Amino acid sequence: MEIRFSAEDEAFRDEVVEFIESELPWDWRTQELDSEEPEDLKLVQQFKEKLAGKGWLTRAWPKEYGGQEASHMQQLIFNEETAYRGVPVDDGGVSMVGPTIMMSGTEEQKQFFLPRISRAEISWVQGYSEPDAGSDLASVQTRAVEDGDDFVVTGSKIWNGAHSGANWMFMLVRTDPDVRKHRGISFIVTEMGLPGITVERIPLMWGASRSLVTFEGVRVPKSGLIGEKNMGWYVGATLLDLERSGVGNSARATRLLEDLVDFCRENKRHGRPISEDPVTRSRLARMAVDIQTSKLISYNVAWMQSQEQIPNKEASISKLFGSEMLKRLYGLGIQVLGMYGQLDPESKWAPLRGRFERGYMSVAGNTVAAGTSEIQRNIIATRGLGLPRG
Amino acid sequence: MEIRFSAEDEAFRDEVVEFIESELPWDWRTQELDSEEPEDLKLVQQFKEKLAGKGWLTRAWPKEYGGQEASHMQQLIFNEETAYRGVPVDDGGVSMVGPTIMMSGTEEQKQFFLPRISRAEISWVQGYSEPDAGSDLASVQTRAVEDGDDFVVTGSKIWNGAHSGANWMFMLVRTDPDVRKHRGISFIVTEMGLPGITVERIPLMWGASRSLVTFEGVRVPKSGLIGEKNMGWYVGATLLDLERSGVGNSARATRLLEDLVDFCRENKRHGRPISEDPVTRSRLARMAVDIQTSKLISYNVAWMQSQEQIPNKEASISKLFGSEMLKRLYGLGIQVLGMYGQLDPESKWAPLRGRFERGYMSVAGNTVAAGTSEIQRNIIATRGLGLPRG
Amino acid sequence: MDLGLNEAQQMLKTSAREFLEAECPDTLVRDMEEDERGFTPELWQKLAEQGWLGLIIPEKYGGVGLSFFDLAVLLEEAGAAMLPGPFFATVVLGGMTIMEAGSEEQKQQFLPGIAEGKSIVTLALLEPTASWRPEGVEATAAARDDGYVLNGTKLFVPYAHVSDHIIVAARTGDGARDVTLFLVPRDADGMDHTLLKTIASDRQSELLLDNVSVPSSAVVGEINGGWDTIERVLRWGAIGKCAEMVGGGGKVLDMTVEYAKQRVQFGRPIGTFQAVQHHCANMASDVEGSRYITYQAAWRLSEGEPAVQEVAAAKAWVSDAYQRVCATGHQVHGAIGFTKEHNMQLYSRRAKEAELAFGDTDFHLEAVAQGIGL
Amino acid sequence: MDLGLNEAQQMLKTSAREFLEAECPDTLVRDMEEDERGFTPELWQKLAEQGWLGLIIPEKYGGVGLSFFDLAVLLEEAGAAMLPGPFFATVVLGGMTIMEAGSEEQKQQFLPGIAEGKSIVTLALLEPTASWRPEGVEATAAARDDGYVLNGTKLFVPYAHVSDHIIVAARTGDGARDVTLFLVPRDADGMDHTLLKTIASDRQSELLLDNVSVPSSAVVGEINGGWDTIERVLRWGAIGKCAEMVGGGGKVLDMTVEYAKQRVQFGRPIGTFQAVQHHCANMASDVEGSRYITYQAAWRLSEGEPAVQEVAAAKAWVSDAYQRVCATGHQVHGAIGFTKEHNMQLYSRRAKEAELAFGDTDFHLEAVAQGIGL
Repeated sequence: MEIRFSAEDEAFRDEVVEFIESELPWDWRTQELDSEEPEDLKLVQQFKEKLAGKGWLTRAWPKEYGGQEASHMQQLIFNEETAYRGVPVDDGGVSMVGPTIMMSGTEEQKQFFLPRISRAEISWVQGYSEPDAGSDLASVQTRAVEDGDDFVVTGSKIWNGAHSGANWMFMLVRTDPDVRKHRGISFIVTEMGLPGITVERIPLMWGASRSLVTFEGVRVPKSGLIGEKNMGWYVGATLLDLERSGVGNSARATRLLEDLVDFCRENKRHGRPISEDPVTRSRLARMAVDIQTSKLISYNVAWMQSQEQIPNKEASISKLFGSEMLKRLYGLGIQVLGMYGQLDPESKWAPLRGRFERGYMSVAGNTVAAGTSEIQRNIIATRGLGLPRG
Repeated sequence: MEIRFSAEDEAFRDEVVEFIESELPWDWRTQELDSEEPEDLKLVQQFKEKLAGKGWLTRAWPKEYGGQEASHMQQLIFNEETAYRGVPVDDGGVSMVGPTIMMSGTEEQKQFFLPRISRAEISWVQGYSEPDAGSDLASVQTRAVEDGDDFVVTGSKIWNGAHSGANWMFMLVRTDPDVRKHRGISFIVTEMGLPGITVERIPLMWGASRSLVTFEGVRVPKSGLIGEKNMGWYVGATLLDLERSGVGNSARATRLLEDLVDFCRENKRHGRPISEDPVTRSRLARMAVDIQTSKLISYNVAWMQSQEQIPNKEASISKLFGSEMLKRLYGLGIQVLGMYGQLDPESKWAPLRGRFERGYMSVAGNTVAAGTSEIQRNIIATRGLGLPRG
Repeated sequence: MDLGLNEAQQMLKTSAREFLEAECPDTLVRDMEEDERGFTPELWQKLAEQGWLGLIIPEKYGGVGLSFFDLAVLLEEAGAAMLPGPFFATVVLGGMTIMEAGSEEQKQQFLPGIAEGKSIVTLALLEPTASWRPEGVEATAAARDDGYVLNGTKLFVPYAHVSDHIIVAARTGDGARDVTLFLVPRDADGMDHTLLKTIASDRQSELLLDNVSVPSSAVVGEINGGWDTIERVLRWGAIGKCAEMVGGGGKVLDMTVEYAKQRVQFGRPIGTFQAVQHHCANMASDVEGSRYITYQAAWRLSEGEPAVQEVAAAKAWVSDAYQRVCATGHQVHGAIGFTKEHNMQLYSRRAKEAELAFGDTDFHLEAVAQGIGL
Repeated sequence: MDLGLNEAQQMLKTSAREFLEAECPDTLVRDMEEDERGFTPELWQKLAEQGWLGLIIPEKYGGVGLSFFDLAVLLEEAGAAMLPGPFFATVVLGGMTIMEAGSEEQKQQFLPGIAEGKSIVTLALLEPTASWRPEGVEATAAARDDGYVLNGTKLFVPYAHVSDHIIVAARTGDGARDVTLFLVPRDADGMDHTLLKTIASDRQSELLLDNVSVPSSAVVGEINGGWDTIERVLRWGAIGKCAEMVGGGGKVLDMTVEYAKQRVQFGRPIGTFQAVQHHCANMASDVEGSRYITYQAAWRLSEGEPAVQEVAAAKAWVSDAYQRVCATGHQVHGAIGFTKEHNMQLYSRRAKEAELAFGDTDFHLEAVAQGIGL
């Protein structure tokens, strides 16, 4: 037991923090605002390239694929410090596509994709969800029919970020409609510019958007098939496990709580600083403890990975607890702001630049996206605790 | 809309209150303490007889069966004032067995049982639950085989109050084992003194007990069959609906909250009255509002009954909300008492005579007994909201 | 005891629902989120024709003369339909303030116009202090010549941008409750307003008062007696909002149950999953509780019975319950509920506004605490 | 970063579990609830032989010299097994207080005896004020002749009835923190104790001090310096309790999952119902969180790192989480879990004691609030 990062890890943390603080405008919080402004998107890309230039994006990868073979704990530190500062770093390329290609791709695919991901040259959107396949991902209906050197792809993928101009999609497609649902699925990657792909923007309540991407007989080269045909569910399942360490929740929350505490110290209600109100103190303190707990649950997931143990129940608990915690925090935050909590960032009176108003809305999506809280509880109960399926 | 009792109803309330306050020692709270002391049991019986003497026990019944044809609202008032004062009034005879016999019994059964229930001459225990039939009541296994003028009954009934000396049991028994579970069940009543009946006391965590009653070839006269043979589930189902109006929860809670408020005014923590602690104020106020809400939900159930509407979803909501509310209240109460909250009534330092310590434990049973909170939610969702069964 | 609507109320409710289904479809609600005014004059005139704008205005002032409870019945339907525009502001805040404290002249001057849909009047109470207590009023009204000069900043003023008159609360003395109400034309010299952008897409404004002169006849009620009026209006406002939330909650429940019946995942409607069933059951419980605790307070206010505690209890409970209902509704709907095209988010955003309006849960819990002897 | 137990700790844990399974079955726990002493001398001697009583006592005083974290590992197993008796009181409260502040003579006098199982020492801190702050200490120690005279009432003193010595905190000055610790023989003239009856069936006492005379050599640490010691001991106590709760929580989770697998209703194990599955998942989440927030604080305390915040966070969180775990465990178990024969209720009653001991959630949240700059 040693609940402390090594001196080496701490030095890395200092380096990351120093770099971000000097290179990134402090008041720039794209992640919070989920911006679609071209200027913001350009800044994101530029900053990603800077991070890639330091070799940090894929620091935990093997050297042969553009990595530095850093420990999982350093990856955790990097994720933590970037999330704390609202730095957008990953579109799924680093955490999802890369590892999948490393595990299941051909040598050619590795040579093509991994360095490009590492250098932030290509950007990704997810192609999992469909209008009729949400929690029940295994029911994907998008068809991919082999024809010569191509798959001919027809169907729709939804809730992705395609409108922001990503150039590749990783997706699950049905390559054999005649077998039971988890089988007959393949994992493919495709360029977004191919003929027959249309992107329709879906505006969301908090001002951001997601996209519906329609494929009409799109010819995707077979070279985009990752792993074996019809085995995509299992190729993708590994990937889902990788997505769930979730230190970002506690890191974002830490920053938000600090902002809230500052707000409470600097603002008065009924003639005294809000920070002196016992009820508010109690609630904020409780959140601080929840954040702390969430962080440690995440640390444990990363630590297990560093020990080459496979976090399963633990990763689902981290996702469940972290996303619910963040939702509670935004709920508390907007409540603490009182009447001002309802103000949109565009209102001159909006406190903390309206981040709580925006976040209060968008965070509700966190207990739905990437496995709803209900699905996480199912996984914990059945895979984790061994309760029989219904 | 008129959310106020009529002058006549209020006069009845005054009469009830005055009678209880003059006849019942104020510090006697059998219901809270779930006492099994012979002295307490005797007092319960005596007081019941006093109430029966006023005609109040079955005041809402038709005159021909010993009632006064009072409105449902007066029944509600009676239940509210007795629950508020911890007066034990009903063992199921008035609210469950009586109405069932009225609806499904023979004239002979009516003549025999109803006046006796009305006069509190016979006392009842429930014979629904079995060791393997809890939430799934329809799986009762206690067999009743016809033999001449009797049923021969074999099986076990659990979680009842038989150890306290009740003389009759109303029960569900299986009279046809070959049909699907809801069918083949009959509703019978039996005297407890018959040969072959044994009662085993099961001590509970909060000092009270329940019983396991074992039937070994007990010959129960067929005259105890209420309604048609094999139709007991439906005979009993009406009865389950009757049990769920639940104003007792908010009435008990009202009293407990008053006691807590008094405690907070009279006791100091960190040098000032607890009642001045903002966090405690906020929590107690929230409970007060919950109690108010629970009360109105119950009023509505009673009012619907008075309009000859059948509360279904509404009764389940009342049970769900009321029992969960009372559990929250005891949890808050014992928390407000701080270190003293852990003291048993027998400790000289126990505040409020240890009622919160006892109640904190026993109230956990309220979200389990008479349909768990989960079962109530199932009912609300499927019967109330029309969601399809799984 | 009678927990049902009487025949007239039932008719009012039914006709309101039918009217709103026809005249206020969700497409209109969505359009009005982007509209500068936030409502259409056409619909406004129809509301007047329906008698809604004058529903509780006495007949002698051109109204229908119904009760506050009747208005609550209407507001429940307005909440269900998310009726856009200054209906609440002008009927509850403007109209009822004048009914409560206005002089005979003021009543004659304003009430018929409100009832006819020709006048929109709102109330400017809050300030940057964002406090619902009298101490929060820092704007001043200084006596000068034959009138008053008003200075200060008002915030969160509903529908000021389309009101012809604004009732402004201003400080006229040093005592905590020395607050007076003034009827000020929106185009008065020195008064300027800026729209705020809010989560609910409703229309609230910042109002700047820079040496705004009003005559003595602009005073509503007594000098330094404004807070008594405001307290009453805040109670009506709070319960009016509760009624809207009850209507919205019922709608969100229905919508969620419907979705759970139709949305298929894992080969069956998600409404067959116990987790979803229990979510819906909890929502139903919250809506049920909200309804009766609101009715209790509305009825007591309507009857002129003491209702301080009942109002506080209702606003505290319903505000929270409605947030829960919306949060659970979103959870059941999943991603689709967050899209601008979906009605779910229309309700959940408005729920936040309703929670805050006329005091949030904490504000009202303190009143409850005092009421139970703490 | 290393969130696993090292080999020695893993061995300690395994051997502790095996020992307790053999020597402390639930039948013993149940018997000890009714027993006057609350533990058996036989088991006590075995604890001594296992080295548990001297686990963190330095070797020079007859102990094993392991760390506080090692003790926490042991307490987790003790919590899982609900080890009855004064183990916690004498090892953490008595022993560690003397280790922390005792003179060399006191250490030599008491520590070997504790390690050998010959001496039981507890701490009498709380009073009718029931406060964990120094202001709560109202019992007085007045200097007289060559010693002190103690007067006052101590409450909630764990296992005073079987202790040979009791460390009493008493006020020796008017400053808030002017508290001094005194080692008092339980049979001292003027000291009387009465057992309290508690929800956890543990043994706490009221202690009356009526002109109890002690020599100067009875002072532990500095005059007026006792509160520094108590603060440290309270932190150890709080985290020791957290460790017990982590052990108990894991056990309640296992027990509940097992029951859900076996109990059949509606023709299938109740563990197939999503409502039950989600109850169990929430419990697992609470146990997971409890474990790591406890380990963090225990490790920091063990290393001598600053840990005020981490201790407060752990005790606040784990106390609540364990209550939730027990409440949900009961809900899944239904009626059977409330019976005296069932282990479920043994845990849930102890959970209440653990929640309160060394400061409840509110107490620790205030410390957290200060720590985050509020």
